[in-house]
Amino acid sequence: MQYNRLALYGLLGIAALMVLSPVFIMVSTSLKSMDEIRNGSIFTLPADPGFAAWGKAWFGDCAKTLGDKCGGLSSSFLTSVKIVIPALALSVGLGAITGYALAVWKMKGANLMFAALLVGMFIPPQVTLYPLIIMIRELGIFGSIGGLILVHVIWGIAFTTMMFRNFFKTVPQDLLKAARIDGAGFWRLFWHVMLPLSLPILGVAMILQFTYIWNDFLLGLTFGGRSGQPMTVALNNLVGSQFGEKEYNVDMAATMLTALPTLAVYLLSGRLFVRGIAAGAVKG
Amino acid sequence: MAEPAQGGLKPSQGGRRRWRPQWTARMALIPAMTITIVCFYGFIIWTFVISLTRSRLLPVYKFTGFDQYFRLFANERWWTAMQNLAIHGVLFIGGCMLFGYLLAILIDRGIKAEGLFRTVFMLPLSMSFIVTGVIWQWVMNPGLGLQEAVRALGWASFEFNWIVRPDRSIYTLAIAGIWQQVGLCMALFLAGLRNIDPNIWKATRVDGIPVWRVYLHVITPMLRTVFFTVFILMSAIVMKAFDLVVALTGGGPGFSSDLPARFVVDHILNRQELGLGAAGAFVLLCTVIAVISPYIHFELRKERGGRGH
Amino acid sequence: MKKFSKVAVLAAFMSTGVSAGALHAQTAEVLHWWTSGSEQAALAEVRKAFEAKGGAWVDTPIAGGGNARAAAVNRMLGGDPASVFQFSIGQQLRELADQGLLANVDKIASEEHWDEKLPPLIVKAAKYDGEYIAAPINIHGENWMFFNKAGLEKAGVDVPKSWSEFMTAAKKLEDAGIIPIGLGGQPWQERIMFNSVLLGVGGRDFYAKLYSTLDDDLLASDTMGKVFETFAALKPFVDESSPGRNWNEATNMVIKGDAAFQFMGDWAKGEIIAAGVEPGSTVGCAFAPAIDTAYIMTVDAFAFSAMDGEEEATPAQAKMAQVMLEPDVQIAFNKKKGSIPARLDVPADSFDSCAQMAIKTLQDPKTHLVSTGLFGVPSSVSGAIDDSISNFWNSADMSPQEGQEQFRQAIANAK
Amino acid sequence: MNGVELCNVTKAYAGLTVMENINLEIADGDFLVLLGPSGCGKSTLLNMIAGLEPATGGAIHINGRDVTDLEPDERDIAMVFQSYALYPTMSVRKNIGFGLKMRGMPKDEIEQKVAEVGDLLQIGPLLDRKPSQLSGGQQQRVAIGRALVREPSVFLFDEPLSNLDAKLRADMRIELKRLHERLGRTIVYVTHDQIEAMTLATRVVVLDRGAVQQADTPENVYRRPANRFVASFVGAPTMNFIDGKLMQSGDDIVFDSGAGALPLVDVPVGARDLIGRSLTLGARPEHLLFDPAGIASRVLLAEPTGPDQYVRLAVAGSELTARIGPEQPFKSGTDARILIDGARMSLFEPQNGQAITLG
Repeated sequence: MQYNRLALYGLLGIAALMVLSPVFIMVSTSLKSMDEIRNGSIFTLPADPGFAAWGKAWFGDCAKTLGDKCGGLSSSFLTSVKIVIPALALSVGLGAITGYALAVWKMKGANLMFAALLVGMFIPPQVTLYPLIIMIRELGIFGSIGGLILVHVIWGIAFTTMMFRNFFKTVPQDLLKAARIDGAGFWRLFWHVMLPLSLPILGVAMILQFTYIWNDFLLGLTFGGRSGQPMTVALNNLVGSQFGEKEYNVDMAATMLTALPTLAVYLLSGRLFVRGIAAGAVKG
Repeated sequence: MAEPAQGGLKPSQGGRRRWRPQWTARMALIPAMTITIVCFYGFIIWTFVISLTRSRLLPVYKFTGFDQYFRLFANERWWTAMQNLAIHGVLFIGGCMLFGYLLAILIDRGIKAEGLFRTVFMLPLSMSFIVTGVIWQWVMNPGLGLQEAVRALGWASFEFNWIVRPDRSIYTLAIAGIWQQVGLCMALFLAGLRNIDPNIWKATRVDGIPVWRVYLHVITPMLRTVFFTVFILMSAIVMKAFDLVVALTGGGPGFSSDLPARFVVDHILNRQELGLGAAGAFVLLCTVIAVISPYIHFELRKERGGRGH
Repeated sequence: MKKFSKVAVLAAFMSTGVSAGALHAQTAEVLHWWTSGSEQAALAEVRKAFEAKGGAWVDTPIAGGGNARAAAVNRMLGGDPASVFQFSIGQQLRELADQGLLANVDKIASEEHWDEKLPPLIVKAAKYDGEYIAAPINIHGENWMFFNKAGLEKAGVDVPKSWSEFMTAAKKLEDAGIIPIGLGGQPWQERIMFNSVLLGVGGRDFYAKLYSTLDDDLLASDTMGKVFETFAALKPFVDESSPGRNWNEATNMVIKGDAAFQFMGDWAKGEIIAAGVEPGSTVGCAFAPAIDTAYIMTVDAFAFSAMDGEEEATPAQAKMAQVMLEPDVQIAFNKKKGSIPARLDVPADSFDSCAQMAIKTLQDPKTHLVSTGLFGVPSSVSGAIDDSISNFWNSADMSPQEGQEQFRQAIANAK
Repeated sequence: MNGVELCNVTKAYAGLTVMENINLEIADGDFLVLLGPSGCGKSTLLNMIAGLEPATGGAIHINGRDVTDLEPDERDIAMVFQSYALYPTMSVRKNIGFGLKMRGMPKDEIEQKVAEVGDLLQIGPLLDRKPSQLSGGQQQRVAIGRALVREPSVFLFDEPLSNLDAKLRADMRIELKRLHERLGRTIVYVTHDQIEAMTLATRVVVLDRGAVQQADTPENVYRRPANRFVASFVGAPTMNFIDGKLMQSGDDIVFDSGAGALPLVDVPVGARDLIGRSLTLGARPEHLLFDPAGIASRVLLAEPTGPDQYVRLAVAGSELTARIGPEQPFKSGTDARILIDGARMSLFEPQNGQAITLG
């Protein structure tokens, strides 16, 4: 038994090490100087750790830029927040309502519609960029944060609807009947009974959608216009230059900085995440 | 009871009186329905229409029949990409399932510091595919990464150079992809394991069945739905795989690790081949529908059969 | 297709109506992919000059040429174009012009006599329907060969003048424990090396004829066969970590002496300078071995969106075009960028030795060559060329004959 | 009229008629139990009264009002579910008050009503707990409280006691009966448990395969089952059935099963008209009498239950169950003599199972 335990922890430890080592590389690289990176191995610890690269990634390097922006991530952090909050609320909210309507209010064709909607989960957004541009243009919101938010809602709704529909399908019918008899209509049943019930799955949907939206690059680049460029575009401007000289420590620091909000969400919500999934996503 | 277990709230017949909640429910579906029809299917149709034209940089509506499809099917890179999609799909989904399930089992064995391990395994989920690609490009680079590090430790013949080998590069996509998504799969499996009736464990303990057999023959079949959910979520990721290839291998060496989504985007945005790209996109979308329709069929049939309590 | 542009124009008008009115008449939004330090510093010179003339500059950097080009096109499509945008001149830009999405800067170009001051090949590429649709700001050379002098000395080799000399030198370098070629294994880098071989083996006329005609006979010719044989012979001189490597990592290998040669454009000088090395000192520059002297030019250029459907450049756009080609700006910009001026009439003496060599070479119009895309080849073809070269380079078991045949077919299929 | 009235109510799913022309009148203040096996349609019927499922045809009246097309909340009903269906995210207080809140009742009034119901059901101290912190019995009380607080004219109960253990079930039964007597409201109660039906109902409706088999008082349903189905469904252990003929044997009438003649005592006069006809005889276990004058039978098994014992007998080619007090234990394999209480027997047509009323 003792050996079994030892093997168990051994295996878990190895797995954890494998999962963590790339993250370790990012952090340690971001703390090194460029000379050390040019001459050393990526696995070594920084000889003289410093946060210069982090500062440069966050504030930019004003000496080297054109002036009105210093090219750091700080300028677009707020833009990202401005995009992610409404996009998250709308895509999750609409998914919750749609999933609820499809699961609870049996209507003719509800299953067909759900099936049709699911396809959206599998379409690579990049592949249908042009028609989307044309549509958003015709709506008159191209190049605005509003347009970008709509795009995120479009590409998020299939996933969120699926999460919520599958969860609401597991809610006992009696509960719905009781609420109907108590006089709750469509919205009040949703608001007072179903939404509070769905908190765990709401958490999971929010976390995953947050990750998708926060990490999006191409949609932000295309639809955000001049004012709506999210942090990932700024990140790309820092790290994605093809013909300029590379500063890997800044690249890594910038990457870490961009990932920090999502990282924090996962660190803080690990337990909630599993519980949320247990509550809905895997019940059948 | 005579009513099907899948009762739901049925609409009343007729409509003499006040506004009915069922009508509100229909109204509430309008946004989602609009998105589905206009964006998902409208875009697919648009893509098909464009694939019949000679559009290059911008959409033009000069039709050329199925020329673009002939060009597409004559294109070696397209076939490589499609073949890679199949390979990557099998490896990535299979790998996520296998490793996700194993990690979940290990964590479920009543260990200390469960929360720590769980968090660690879910950490990569917070990274974007771009970031994942960038990191793993480093790690797998033979001159910089793992190979060099192991050789520096004294194992001079150690080889891990898949990312630079055309015949192996596609596997590196799966490695990085699994690294990123294994946490989600683990969480799903863990949740499934937690939902299993503890009496099952008591029963198998009484029967003296070895633990591994219990997992293999008892628990795994019980987690069918979880496997299914994992399959669906991961196959959605495979179908959409784009960022990861761009960041990890750039489709290379050559185009040995290209995937259809990248092929399409490359041709539409960089190569003035909108028509050809659209043809590729349409084939890809058809593949998507072909792959997921059994799922949808299964899902809806399962519900028609009822899940009564 | 005119119908489409009207819609686009209308949409552009609607969505930018407010902001355009509010902005200064001399405002130009500049969308570009120059985000690295040296690139930004170079562009800042243009900005300074533009602002000194009363212009207002709105900066929209988007890293990565592909990303930036896509964003520029998408914003035009979406009806919210950037008034000035960096773009590659060539077929893609012509198509935008064809759709009526571009403004021309012909007026300022004729006032400033661009026709006489720019290399004729570039004049041709920057024009659509006889009018300038882009302002070429610089010339980069693609057939450079950078080398580590110490490494060459250690192996006892001179800078090779022909490809056979190169093979001999490479073997010696290998024996001395130095990687002969530091290559970034990405399709465009492999193509740059291929073009150097093509030029070196086939000569400048063959090169020009091949890419301007894409003639099937030339593609199937013995000369082409020899090009592929030579290119294939380079395979063993590259280290195994090459695939996927960024060009600047390869440059660093040369700087550090791990690798001896790199075939790369002159933007590599930026990386060399960043490492604290003067180009031409410990890291030397030469043209890639060739039977005759030529310079494969590639051009950074800016194009101008048709604002409110106007095909005539706005005052701000015209001013931008003018500023970009002013001799002082050309010098200041190109020194920082590592390229040479697009105008051949500006004094060369303040440039580094490599750039001076390039400027001197270009005085002879016979040496003028351009990169694949600038011959007016559609990007579908240049893309297929990249695919095909890269596939050949990375397929160990593909013979040069097979490579040549695949190259020929890829072009035929993409034409 | 007050109470509930169903006129020709029909239910079909996807064209398949599962219930046809149900007619029921439930008088104001009645405690009506819908009794039947799983799948008989009793829950469907209840759901139709509640408005949770639409009737395919026919009309439903509550207190004289046609409610066929009304939403559940417009029908002046309340419902208690087998699974309690408490809102898991709300406290007991909120659960009970939810229906009132939905109807826009002022907060302090809700508070007061909830408190009253809490006192009535003795759940006052639990009001601030969440349902998950309550025992099954407590949850059931809350569910009842949620229905009570609304003071509807009709209460609907859908197998409310099925999830409780035996003791609690018995207690709750008594409480429900008391509640009904105290409030005097109409109750429609669905169950498959005949004990609940017998103890609670003022009227029982036995349903099978979507049709009403019998609607009557509990006594009559037990004593005078309308057909063989009702006879067999009501009563435990179940009624004994024997196919055969009534025959004259001397002065007495016996029932001849073909393998033997069972003696009957106190046969009603009308039975003589049926002599010679093929019949099914139904005799409840307590109506098999041990009597030396009876027919010989063999004891197969005796099951003492405490107050009674059930004796399984092989007699005249059949196996019958008799019920007798515990005083005299029976042993398997011994002999016993039995006869049938003819005054309380039931007779059925063998073809359709309909009861034959003796004149």
